Amino acid sequence: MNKEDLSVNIGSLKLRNPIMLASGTVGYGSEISEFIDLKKIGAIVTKSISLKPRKGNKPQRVLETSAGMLNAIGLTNVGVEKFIAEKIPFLKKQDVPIICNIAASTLEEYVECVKILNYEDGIHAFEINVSCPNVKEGGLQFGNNEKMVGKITKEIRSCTNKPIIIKLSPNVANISEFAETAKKEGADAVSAINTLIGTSFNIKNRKPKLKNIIGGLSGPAIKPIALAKIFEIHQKVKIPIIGIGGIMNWQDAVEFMIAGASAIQLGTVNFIDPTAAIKILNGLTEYCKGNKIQKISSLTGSYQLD
Amino acid sequence: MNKEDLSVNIGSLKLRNPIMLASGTVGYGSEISEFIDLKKIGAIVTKSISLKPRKGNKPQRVLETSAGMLNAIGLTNVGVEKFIAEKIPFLKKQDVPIICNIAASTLEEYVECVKILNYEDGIHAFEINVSCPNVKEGGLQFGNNEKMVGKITKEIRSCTNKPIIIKLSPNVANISEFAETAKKEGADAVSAINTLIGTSFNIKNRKPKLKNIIGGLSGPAIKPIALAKIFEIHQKVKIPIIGIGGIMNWQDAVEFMIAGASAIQLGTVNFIDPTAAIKILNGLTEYCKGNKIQKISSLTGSYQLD
Amino acid sequence: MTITQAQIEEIIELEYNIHLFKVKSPDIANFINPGEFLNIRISELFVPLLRRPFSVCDVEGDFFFVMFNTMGTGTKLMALKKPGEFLDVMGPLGKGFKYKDDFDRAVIIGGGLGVAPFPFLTKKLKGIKEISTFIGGRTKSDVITYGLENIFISTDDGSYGFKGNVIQLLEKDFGKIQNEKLKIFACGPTPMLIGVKEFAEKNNIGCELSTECVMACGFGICQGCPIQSTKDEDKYLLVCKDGPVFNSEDVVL
Amino acid sequence: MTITQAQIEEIIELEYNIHLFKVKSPDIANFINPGEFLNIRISELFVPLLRRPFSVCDVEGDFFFVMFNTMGTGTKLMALKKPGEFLDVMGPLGKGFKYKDDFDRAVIIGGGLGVAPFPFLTKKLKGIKEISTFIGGRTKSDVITYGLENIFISTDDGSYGFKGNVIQLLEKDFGKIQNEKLKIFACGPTPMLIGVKEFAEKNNIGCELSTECVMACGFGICQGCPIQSTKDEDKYLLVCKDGPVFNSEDVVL
Ligand SMILES: Cc1cc2nc3c(=O)[nH]c(=O)nc-3n(C[C@H](O)[C@H](O)[C@H](O)COP(=O)(O)OP(=O)(O)OC[C@H]3O[C@@H](n4cnc5c(N)ncnc54)[C@H](O)[C@@H]3O)c2cc1C
Ligand SMILES: Cc1cc2nc3c(=O)[nH]c(=O)nc-3n(C[C@H](O)[C@H](O)[C@H](O)COP(=O)(O)OP(=O)(O)OC[C@H]3O[C@@H](n4cnc5c(N)ncnc54)[C@H](O)[C@@H]3O)c2cc1C
Ligand SMILES: Cc1cc2nc3c(=O)[nH]c(=O)nc-3n(C[C@H](O)[C@H](O)[C@H](O)COP(=O)(O)O)c2cc1C
Ligand SMILES: Cc1cc2nc3c(=O)[nH]c(=O)nc-3n(C[C@H](O)[C@H](O)[C@H](O)COP(=O)(O)O)c2cc1C
Ligand code: FES
Ligand code: FES
Repeated sequence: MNKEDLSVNIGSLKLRNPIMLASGTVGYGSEISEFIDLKKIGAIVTKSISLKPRKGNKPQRVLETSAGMLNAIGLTNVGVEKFIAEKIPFLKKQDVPIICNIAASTLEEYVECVKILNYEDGIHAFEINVSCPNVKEGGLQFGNNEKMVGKITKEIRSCTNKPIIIKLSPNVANISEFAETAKKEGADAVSAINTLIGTSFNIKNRKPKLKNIIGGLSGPAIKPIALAKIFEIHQKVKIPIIGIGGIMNWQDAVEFMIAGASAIQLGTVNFIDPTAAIKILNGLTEYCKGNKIQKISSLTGSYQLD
Repeated sequence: MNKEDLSVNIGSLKLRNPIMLASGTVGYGSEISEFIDLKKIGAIVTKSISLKPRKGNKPQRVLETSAGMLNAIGLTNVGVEKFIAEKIPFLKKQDVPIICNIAASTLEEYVECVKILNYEDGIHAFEINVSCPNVKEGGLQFGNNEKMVGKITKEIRSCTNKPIIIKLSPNVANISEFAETAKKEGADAVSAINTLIGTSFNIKNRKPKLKNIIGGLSGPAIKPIALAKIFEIHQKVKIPIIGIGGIMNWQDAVEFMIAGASAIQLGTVNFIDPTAAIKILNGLTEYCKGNKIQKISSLTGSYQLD
Repeated sequence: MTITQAQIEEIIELEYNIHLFKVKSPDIANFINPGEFLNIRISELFVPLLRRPFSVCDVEGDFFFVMFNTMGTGTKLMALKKPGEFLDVMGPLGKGFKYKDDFDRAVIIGGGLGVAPFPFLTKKLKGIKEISTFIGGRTKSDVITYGLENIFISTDDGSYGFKGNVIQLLEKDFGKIQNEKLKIFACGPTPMLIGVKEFAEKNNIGCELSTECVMACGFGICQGCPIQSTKDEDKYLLVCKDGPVFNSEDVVL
Repeated sequence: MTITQAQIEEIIELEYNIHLFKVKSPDIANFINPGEFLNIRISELFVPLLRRPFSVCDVEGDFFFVMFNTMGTGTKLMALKKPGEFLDVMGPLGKGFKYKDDFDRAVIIGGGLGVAPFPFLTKKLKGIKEISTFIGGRTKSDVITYGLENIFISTDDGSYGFKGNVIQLLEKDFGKIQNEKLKIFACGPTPMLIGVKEFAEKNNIGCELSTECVMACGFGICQGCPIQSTKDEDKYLLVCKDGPVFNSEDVVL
């Protein structure tokens, strides 16, 4: 009996399986490592890091909605320096591939971060967050500006040989054009999707429930939207896609791969069940076994449109 | 004791209360009239009508998702002629203001529809659907093209004095710019939002669950997104907004008004509880009473951002 | 057509995972006909979001019955209900069987849980018409005979009755009733209905099919449940309003 | 820190809408300290989506207790659970009370359901330290004295005990204990905690506050629960990891 091959390639990035933990939903890995053995998963994407530490937004920062949640964390992070000194060593010890997610307010800041982090051999790839809806400068503005996404990709490409993944904003009419631009400028892959812009008001005091007013919607509520975005990209652009958005179980993971994803990331589900990654890994293994799928990568984009 | 004033004005359109039934979720009113007294509600928006009858998409057309549903009806409708002959007379008898929603594949078709329907005194306003995600031509293409939305509005404005409401697509990065364009070209109001593009795949046969592949996401899942879109428009453009998207109860209705809506529409909830409009009406009345709100219109955009 | 909070009187487990609810509602029980259906809101919490359609299985005085098996979230949650709890029921919905036509013997054909509407139909026909009931399942535990009469059984795996599908069983036993004036009433998975339709046409027998379709509203306002009309290429009929029971000649499956 | 399926042994309704669950879990009961909390997944169906945090109310052998009132979807669904059912519990979480310091009398202050963590704290302190417990509510039915000792009561409407808020009550009775070495332990709505903090600072008494915050994860991975640090203007602490119990000098409320 042959063992199922769960490994996937995302450009030059090779992972033992397609399951990653999404940026901002696992911190820097230490807390979740109390629940799961990190070396079993495909990769961990670290919380968006910026050049300097960021304090983040005032509370209230999170809010549950129907089958989803809004967050307006505001890219709280320890900054590149402390990240290198304190966070990477722990993750290296766990023997889990690290994908370092970077957020910045200017083109120059992206470049500087990458230049510094490029020396870290623990970092397997960069995921570039051009799509965070929760900070005033940068983030979303970039993510909704195709030229800017192109520029950022190009500049980063010129200073690293590590795989570059551009994390796309779903808050646009034509996500595939952004993917095309990223590809053209040398990105190895795209991740889709980041959160959708949302808000909520307290009907008693008429204040926004989130101090930041708007936040990013994640969780099962956005799954159909994420699938449509991934499908759109897969139909139009030849670039590996990392699927994200409301994945809660192995069935969802399979659905994302069928829709076009080469790998997937788990976000909100980690909050509810930090062992989800392992359960999904087991589920995928059984699924491959049961359906005689020798290489899980054969699932990617295997939709049947007749 | 004074009675609460629930009436609202949407441009020149005056309604007895802010609760409307959304296009495509009440057909032409006859079935739902078995459950509620239509003359109690603010207005009914009829299923999108096109110049000629449309058969619509092949099944499967609907699908439940987490806290939402996808639909790919494909604008099934009886066409303008039969609409006038068979549907308007019934609605006029119910004494409910009719807002006629129009969908078309070309600019000319919009204009022709409006010209024909303009003579119908039963029709209180036109809602122009430039944002249906479920038909190949027209619909979404228009909705995601600002110039086209401007053109359509302008042309329609030139051939009717009835209020024009442009129903906006949420599948864009900058909905307020579309609202601005609609306003500039003479629209009386905008409705937001139509459904978000979504999809889903069957993991057994790898086929899209909807025959049309993509569909429109509605229901509670999209509520935070709808609120953010409405808030964005309200912040940037001075135009009455009709709020739509996942409203299930009176609390949601109040939240939409606080976020900027002058009136609201109920969609998916009609399928689950066709009496929802009346329950929400009663809820709003009690809310105004309890909070000593004399005119419900004072709620519109009354958010407190400190 | 009404929406009512109807109390569950009794729950019978017919087979593992197959439940029969006896529910009190004079508003429904006194007005519903065989083949019509109910649309049930399973939880106040909008989980599942939409109502779920179920055939009326039987009626006894002020009580109606629904028979169901657990498929997904909705039916799983429904299976957790206890006697005394209430169901939010919309109905009667749709068009049922025309069982008062001119025929001598009703040939009832059910596949799997497709037997659900037939106890009620059987009750209406009994003593008035002859009945032959053909039911098929994948295996023995799929075969539910509750409330049926004069039953012939087939299973795919041969674990109960004839080994084969229900159409093959029908072909086999057809000789015995061939000379009577027959009418077929069928409900089950679409492939079975296609077989039944062909059989009826070949043998020139009147035939009504109860079709299935994913629904959003169940009462004609969403256009979510189309089924192709044979008579008019440009037209879909609605399963929830024009059906779920159709004359087999009227629809393309 | 573990996730475990813990069986509900007993449910006690302390007041209308205020429930006390006795739940079996050696993994939690044997390791949890007063002031630490549990994050409970109320339904497998992801409704509500996120876990809900609850203080550990008490511990008895292999059992822990949680006390809660119904606020929204989550607590309403939790209130429908029956003995014998299981809860999906994550814990122990956060940092609890430092009750082994050098002091003679614990001044416990609870507002409304803010009393929840104190039966367990009381149990740990009893016989070792003196205890005075001040509890406040809007009205009589808010006042829960379960598991507490030497209780002074205030209600806003005067329906039970002193008429006024719990800080006023404290000021009033403070003379009697003023000369002892005190430490304050408080839990309740933020306005009350602000009052307690001021009171403690004014009177130079050591003080720990159990704070509340809407949480997404409860164990430090989402950054959803910040609270301003007094020591470092550029830093938020996390209620779920660095708290929920803080030295009142360490946080800005
Ligand atoms: C007119 C009508 C009468 C029916 N009568 C009965 C009955 O008497 N007893 C009974 O057990 N079932 C009956 N059904 C089917 C029943 O409605 C579905 O099993 C139920 O909706 C499944 O809900 P769920 O939430 O458990 O599953 P979901 O999670 O919604 O779906 C689980 C699986 O079932 C499929 N499914 C869902 N709804 C339907 C549907 N309407 N038709 C076909 N497949 C579907 C889905 O595609 C999916 O694969 C009837 C359906 C219709 C349209
Ligand atoms: C560390 C900690 C310990 C807690 N211990 C207890 C306890 O022992 N007993 C108890 O009854 N409750 C306790 N709570 C509060 C409890 O978590 C909330 O009441 C519960 O999450 C509400 O869930 P829900 O789904 O019923 O309400 P939701 O529908 O989520 O909310 C209803 C209302 O409660 C507010 N709310 C929700 N969560 C919180 C929160 N975490 N803090 C403050 N307000 C909130 C919401 O803003 C909303 O107005 C604790 C909270 C924390 C953070
Ligand atoms: C609390 C929270 C914080 C997040 N922070 C980041 C972040 O720092 N950088 C980033 O690229 N994405 C961030 N995300 C987005 C997630 O990585 C993911 O794209 C999104 O949540 C959708 O996936 P999900 O539905 O599985 O959660 C965050 C999401 C959440 C819920
Ligand atoms: C089944 C279905 C059919 C719809 N058909 C139309 C339509 O014909 N024209 C239109 O403008 N909007 C149509 N809509 C969109 C609704 O009017 C509404 O904008 C959307 O459903 C969001 O509101 P909700 O979340 O309350 O359902 C349809 C929605 C659904 C669910
Ligand atoms: S299910 Fe809505 S029209 Fe049939
Ligand atoms: S609740 Fe997630 S970090 Fe505290």
